[in-house]
Amino acid sequence: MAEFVSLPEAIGDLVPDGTTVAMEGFTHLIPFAAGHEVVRQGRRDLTLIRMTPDVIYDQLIGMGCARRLVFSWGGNPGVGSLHRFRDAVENGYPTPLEIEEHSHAGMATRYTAGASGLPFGILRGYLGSDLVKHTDVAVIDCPFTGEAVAAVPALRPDVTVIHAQQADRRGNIGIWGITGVQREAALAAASVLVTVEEVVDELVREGPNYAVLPHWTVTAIAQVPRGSHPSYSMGYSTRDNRFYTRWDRVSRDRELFARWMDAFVVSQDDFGGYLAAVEDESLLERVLSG
Amino acid sequence: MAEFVSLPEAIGDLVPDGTTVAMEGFTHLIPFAAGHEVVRQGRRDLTLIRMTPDVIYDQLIGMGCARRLVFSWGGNPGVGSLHRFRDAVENGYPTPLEIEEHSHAGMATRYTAGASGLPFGILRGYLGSDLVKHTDVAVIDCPFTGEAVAAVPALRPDVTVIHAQQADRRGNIGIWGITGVQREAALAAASVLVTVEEVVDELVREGPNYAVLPHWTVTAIAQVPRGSHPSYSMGYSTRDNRFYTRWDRVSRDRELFARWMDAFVVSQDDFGGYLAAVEDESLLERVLSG
Amino acid sequence: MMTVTAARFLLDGQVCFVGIGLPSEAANLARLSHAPEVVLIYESGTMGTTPDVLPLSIGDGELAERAQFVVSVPEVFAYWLQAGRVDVGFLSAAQIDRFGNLNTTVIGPYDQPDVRLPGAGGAPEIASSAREVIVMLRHTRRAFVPQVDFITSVGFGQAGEGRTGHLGRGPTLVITDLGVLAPHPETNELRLVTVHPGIDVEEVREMTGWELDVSPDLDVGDPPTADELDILRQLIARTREAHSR
Amino acid sequence: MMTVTAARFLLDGQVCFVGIGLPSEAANLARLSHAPEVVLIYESGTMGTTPDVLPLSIGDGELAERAQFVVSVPEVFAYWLQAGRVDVGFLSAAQIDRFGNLNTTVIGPYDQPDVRLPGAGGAPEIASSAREVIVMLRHTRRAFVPQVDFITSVGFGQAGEGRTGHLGRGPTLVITDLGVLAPHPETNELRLVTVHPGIDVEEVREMTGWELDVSPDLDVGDPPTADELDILRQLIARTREAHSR
Repeated sequence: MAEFVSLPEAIGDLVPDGTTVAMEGFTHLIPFAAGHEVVRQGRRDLTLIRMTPDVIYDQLIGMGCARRLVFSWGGNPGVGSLHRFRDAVENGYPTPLEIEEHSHAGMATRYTAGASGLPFGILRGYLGSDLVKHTDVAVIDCPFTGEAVAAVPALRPDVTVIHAQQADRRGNIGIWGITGVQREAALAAASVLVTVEEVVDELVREGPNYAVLPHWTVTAIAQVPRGSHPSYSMGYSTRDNRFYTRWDRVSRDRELFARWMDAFVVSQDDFGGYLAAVEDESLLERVLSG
Repeated sequence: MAEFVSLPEAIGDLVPDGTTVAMEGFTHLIPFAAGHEVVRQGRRDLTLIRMTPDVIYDQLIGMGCARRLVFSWGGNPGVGSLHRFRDAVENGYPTPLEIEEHSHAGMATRYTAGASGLPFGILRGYLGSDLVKHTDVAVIDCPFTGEAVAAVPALRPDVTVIHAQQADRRGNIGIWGITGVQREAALAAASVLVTVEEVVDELVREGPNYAVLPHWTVTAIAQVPRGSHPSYSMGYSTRDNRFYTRWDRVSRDRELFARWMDAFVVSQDDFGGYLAAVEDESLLERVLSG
Repeated sequence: MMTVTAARFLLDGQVCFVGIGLPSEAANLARLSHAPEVVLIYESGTMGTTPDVLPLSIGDGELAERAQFVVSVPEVFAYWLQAGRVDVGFLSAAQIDRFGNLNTTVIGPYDQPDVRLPGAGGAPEIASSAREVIVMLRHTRRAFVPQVDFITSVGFGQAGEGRTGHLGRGPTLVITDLGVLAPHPETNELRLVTVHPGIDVEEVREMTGWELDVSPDLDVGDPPTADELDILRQLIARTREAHSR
Repeated sequence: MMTVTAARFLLDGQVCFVGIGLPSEAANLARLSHAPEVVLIYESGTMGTTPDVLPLSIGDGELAERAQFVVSVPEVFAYWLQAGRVDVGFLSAAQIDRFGNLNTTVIGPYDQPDVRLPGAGGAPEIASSAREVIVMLRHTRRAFVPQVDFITSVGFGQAGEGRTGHLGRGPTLVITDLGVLAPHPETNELRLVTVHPGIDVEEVREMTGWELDVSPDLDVGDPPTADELDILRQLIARTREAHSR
């Protein structure tokens, strides 16, 4: 049954050191606020799962919160590299990062298997790719036709964290637009934390790809308006594309990254503080100029 | 690419004798009009696929159109038996009917595999059931955990026939409410016939579980208002529960069934004629009294 | 009395996988009385639905219009039932045996059936994956047989061997018009644990096709309360009115 | 020129699986010029989308708001790509070899990479299941290598052995800023079939990391028409304006 809590409480309870956590979002509805709170609470040794680790995972990795990353595409969408992610993989800075990588189709199949209570899932995939030499993929034969298909193990995060548009007062979640693999990631996890833009009396129940996560599948809910910034929440905010472009410069440089994280995240009390800080161009100037 | 055609044309082109056809619908949106046209055109040797064969399949079987039935639950929902189906299985009347039966979960998995281009699908099912001795189910072990799961072969109908609420002028289908396994059945088939309540300029794009089948996945579209009667089309019509209750008596008796089919279907030019006929209580009286 | 008894066993907030008929009646009675937060899932994909009248079919418009959300049938079985999110599954059958195995497929041999029944539907996976199963059926010698002709949905197995490999605990209650049966903790054999008021144990024994064991602490069910009867009568009246339209 | 060339190869009504950047630019140019009915699918689940400005990310709101419908990511890959409903898939890469194999994973050894690239994303299954694949990348010696360091997405295999077991025909076109390469019908080795206007074959050879074979009927591409340039300029202007907000 869903409980309404503060974000610090929720992260404190559900994301201790060493947790296997999936903070999902496919460029839309990325749970940045939750990621920042993990940074503020100084978590360590996390196993991070995500199809498309982007800036928030770059920040978590750069701050040394993660021991392992399970993913299928790690870049700054439309911009380029995640430099903190690269620095961790290429140079073990600030700490070495184990990686387990799949294709998108493989990750989606793994989450779907987890959500379906199956130990594995099957797909036509990985054929001819060197990925099979470096990750957990098996080939099985169809018991009816003999055709070979790929099998991948189910994903079952300790906790899945997503950001959604709405929760009603009983804790039912309303989410729409590009929902990526979030429903599957939530249904595959042992516990589920949802940050929402708004708590409403009645879910709106419209919009493309509208879906509901009933309250009895959700562990905790924290309201964090604009909690997906610089990503967006369809119906509530638009994507801060400039932020993503600027991130390239910040993340290239270890010291600049550290200064930025301290100024915009660590030294802020909460996500509201961060949102105010990113509005303040002069702060960014000071951070950039050291 | 979807073509707009008349129902007789569509059935003539897409459902020749011997076709493997899935007329899907989960009590909602059952394609009765299409089934009646198959009867009027006197098809033979069809393999009928359906999770929940109900009155329309009772009629097709009773008229001797089918050689084989692939299904998971064959009854008159909320009423009782399908007497023509029983007569065919128990007494081979009017012709013997081969059956291949699964559980709902198995059939849903088979359609999903077909829609996904996979040769088979997996589920936790059939365990301890005698069904495994009489149908196409295999047991395979998870290559990662060793756990045993059931495997079922993909379903790939020659043609899937469904009834939907709307088509736009380019042939995109809008369908909502209880959609059962219709999307999967359509995406699993070699060709797809959709009968619709209405052709509109713009799909309404709302309603619970709203889904679109794009025009490039549809072969033919025929407009047949109330084409799901006595089933219903959410937003257009309500279920004719009395019809289902009365069907029990009609289908119990071979001669009465024959008279009914002749009066209400065979001797009618089209589904409009049938709809007028079912409004006419005196016709039913005459048929019942022989 | 069957309906009322079944309804009483449902706890508030439980997730119930419901079929048409008595189960639907019982689950909705529970929802309208002591368990307002009970979550009803029908296999048609209507999730958390709160029908005002009882559905005649599993896919009535009423269920979709009053559902919290609606999903496809493949999703109901994969993401919700198979994944172990259902607390209580309701089943009925033409035959049940002493070990709670259910037959909804055929009476007589499979290839030459005397009676061809509707078949499995969602039952085999409900029987396997729901945390517990409540079976509801009328108590007759034809239904309560030593061995079912066909195991459509497994209870504790042909010889009562148990439930290895299943997610759920199987048929924990069998509610009939005469009383309530439950599996013996060691042998898994169904025995009588409750009789309805005014029902004699001998009568139940007679209607059972095997040597029926009776629990040492057999009790007698409480008669329906005025409230229960009242809610039920109104529900049935609303339903009859709606479906005669 | 790359964009215009790629756009020209798209036929009206084709279903295209599109990524961000040049492919997105080319597919939308085609849609806004000769192929108004081309169907654009982005892996974020936006189906039949008609963006007014180019997306910066695969999941821009623009794509969802202007999509015919939106589905989950598991569904995009299972029901749409894997089932063989995609006519043309666009891919890019950091490295491509003479047999059209693509590397988006690592430069250098996998466990000690000199450069860690973003990884596979949707590419391995696009390369396998799309009816045909159009590769778009800048023509440099660093990119066009005899053998890729890592086969992320297979073309015709490490030794050009072919495509047994794949649904699609693989990379039928490789479009660069210098010209167009296509696999040799027998050997599957990529060879130069078109040079862009003003480009010299020697230049292309120099920029290619293997002994580049040139088709006997090599032709020279037509320069962009005024229309094409006009539509493209407007599209890019709209895009820049929108994203600078």
